[in-house]
Amino acid sequence: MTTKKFMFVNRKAPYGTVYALESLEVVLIGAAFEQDVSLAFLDDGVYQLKKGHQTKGIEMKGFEKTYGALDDYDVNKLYVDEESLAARGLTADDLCVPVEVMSRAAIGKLMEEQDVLLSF
Amino acid sequence: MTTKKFMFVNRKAPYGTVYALESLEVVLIGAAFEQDVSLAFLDDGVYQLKKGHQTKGIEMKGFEKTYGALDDYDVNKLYVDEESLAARGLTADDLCVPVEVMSRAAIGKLMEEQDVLLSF
Amino acid sequence: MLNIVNKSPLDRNTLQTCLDAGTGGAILLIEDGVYAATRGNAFESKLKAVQGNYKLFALGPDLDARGVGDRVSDGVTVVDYAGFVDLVTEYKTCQSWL
Amino acid sequence: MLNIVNKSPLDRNTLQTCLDAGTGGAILLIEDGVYAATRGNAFESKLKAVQGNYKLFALGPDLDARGVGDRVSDGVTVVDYAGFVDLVTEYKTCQSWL
Amino acid sequence: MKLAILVNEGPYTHQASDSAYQFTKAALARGHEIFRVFFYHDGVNNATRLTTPPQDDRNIINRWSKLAEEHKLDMVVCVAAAQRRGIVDEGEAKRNGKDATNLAPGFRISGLGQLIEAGIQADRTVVFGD
Amino acid sequence: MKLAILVNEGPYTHQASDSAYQFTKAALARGHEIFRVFFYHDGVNNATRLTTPPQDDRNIINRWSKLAEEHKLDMVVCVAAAQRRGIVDEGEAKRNGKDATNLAPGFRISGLGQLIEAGIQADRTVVFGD
Repeated sequence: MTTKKFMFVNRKAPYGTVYALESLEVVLIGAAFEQDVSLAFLDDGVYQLKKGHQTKGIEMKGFEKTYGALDDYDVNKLYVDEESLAARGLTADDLCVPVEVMSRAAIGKLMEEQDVLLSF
Repeated sequence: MTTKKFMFVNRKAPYGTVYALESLEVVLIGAAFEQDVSLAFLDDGVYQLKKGHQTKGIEMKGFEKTYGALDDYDVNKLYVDEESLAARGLTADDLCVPVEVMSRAAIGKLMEEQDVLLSF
Repeated sequence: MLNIVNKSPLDRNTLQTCLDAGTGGAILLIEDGVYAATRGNAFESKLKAVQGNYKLFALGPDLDARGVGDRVSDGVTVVDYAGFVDLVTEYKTCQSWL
Repeated sequence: MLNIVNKSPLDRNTLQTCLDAGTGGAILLIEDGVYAATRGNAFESKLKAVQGNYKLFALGPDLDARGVGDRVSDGVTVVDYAGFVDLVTEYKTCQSWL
Repeated sequence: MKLAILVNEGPYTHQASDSAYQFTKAALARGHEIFRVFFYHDGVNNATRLTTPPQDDRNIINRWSKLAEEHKLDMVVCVAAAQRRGIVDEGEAKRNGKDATNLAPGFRISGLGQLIEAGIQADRTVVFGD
Repeated sequence: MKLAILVNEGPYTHQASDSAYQFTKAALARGHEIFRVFFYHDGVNNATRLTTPPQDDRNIINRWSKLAEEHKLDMVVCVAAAQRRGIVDEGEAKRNGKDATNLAPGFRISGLGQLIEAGIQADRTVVFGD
């Protein structure tokens, strides 16, 4: 089968809407297709990776652990926009998984190299 | 029946989402209850009143005329935020119905006088 | 009155418009709105600037879900759903800024 | 690449982030995104500033629906749905900035 | 105190329905009366009995149905919004020639007047939406 | 050229489904092949046959069904998203013990793999959402 470069672009906060969770479901399914997969997190999307989700009080299923499991699926290209982090008072240390922090322009360059861009 | 002050707060552009249309449907039904009704338009909500909607190309039902019909239902307190108009390059002359243009703070004062605030 | 804001201040203009309207009373941040009440957020100074005009609240369960329960800005009171109910009854009206 | 933006620039940060990413190529404004292409809009100058980096397009049917078909900013090309399709095929990839 | 609740978004997609549920439950626990919960816009999608969410997640629809049963809540789905989105009870199915229904227990379909009436009768109206 | 379309929002609430429909129609008119239209998130709500929109408005669901019939479109509804939101065909009804179905003609329910496959097979993937 053809190998294509897929990027999943995440710009929305978790729990307020379902997009972050349902985006992860696509990523996990996509991993079985052995494509070249990466995830980009910009704007409020960086909040998805903030560690320490405790969802008991809102009675929703937490999905922080799923980010940690991505590596088991050989999904390990996680790019995080540093401007988005800074504007939210966050650093890489606040995130639940190892990521590559880079400038918005650098993420833009990676976007240009993709074959398929799915945004959530 | 008790008379209460109802304000419908509109902050969303028309057609991109259904909120503007469905908000109007509430206003029209509400008119039958003989309450003290007013409508506030802020942010992209002011675009709802921009005259000259031509929806043939997107095959949606246009509802510009409904704003003109509000007066027949004795709904004639339409408050429009002047800062929102200015930021969008619009003036009262660009709108499809007569409105009262006022400052954001003045609209805030009116909000404080309401009994029920429904936002769309 | 009670102003309820459920949007992140860095994604939407909702909270800014609420502040501009200047109704006074209280602001309760819920759902993605709670991010506005976190230390280091770019909107923090704007919220701090209006602390004399509003009582500021944020919903604890929403803060915790998002992993930011331990970085609530000074001057913001954390409430649970029962506290949310009490705020609604305490103020004459409430507005959800959608 | 083709950047597709469907949000009003005064309501959300979507278009700003798209510009910051600086992919080059083209930007197509659709749905509520078309407001960014209207004269007098507070975002107009930011769009003007990047005209050297992007080809700028706006969807005509969406402009007309909103009553702003007669106030499109200079430098923005109006296309119909067929033109939208042509842009998608012309660029190697497209991204919808949701 | 008498409270009215307006839910403007569907289940799972936005948190609005979750927040409205938690608020309603807390208000009942505080001894308040819920005059009505009104479902509008995509909020009508909270009233379908056909959902099967993942077993490790909450069941938003059943949760509302159960709360309604326990507290005799009046949960009203806007008929116009329901018609646009395909939420149907027996009466609507007959009227509009539909071959199936999907309304969940505890919900009833009625007009927008019920929302205005709730606003008039309740001491507070709280809106949950996007 | 071979195109894949992803629709992330339901009918009427957001314009996404309208835009996707107009785009798909225009692409077909231009002679392109539509490899697949995939419905995800609230997009699955485009696949209910139970809607009755106002007579002076467009019927979004029937419009998709008709386009699919005319052009033999493959319109796929994500099963996980459909289960959360109550979109059900005969097989799903049996599997999950539901007493009704609501899937409209021209749609089929399948897995997320169909979306990835569409991305691989198509020359372009276009996303319509909120």
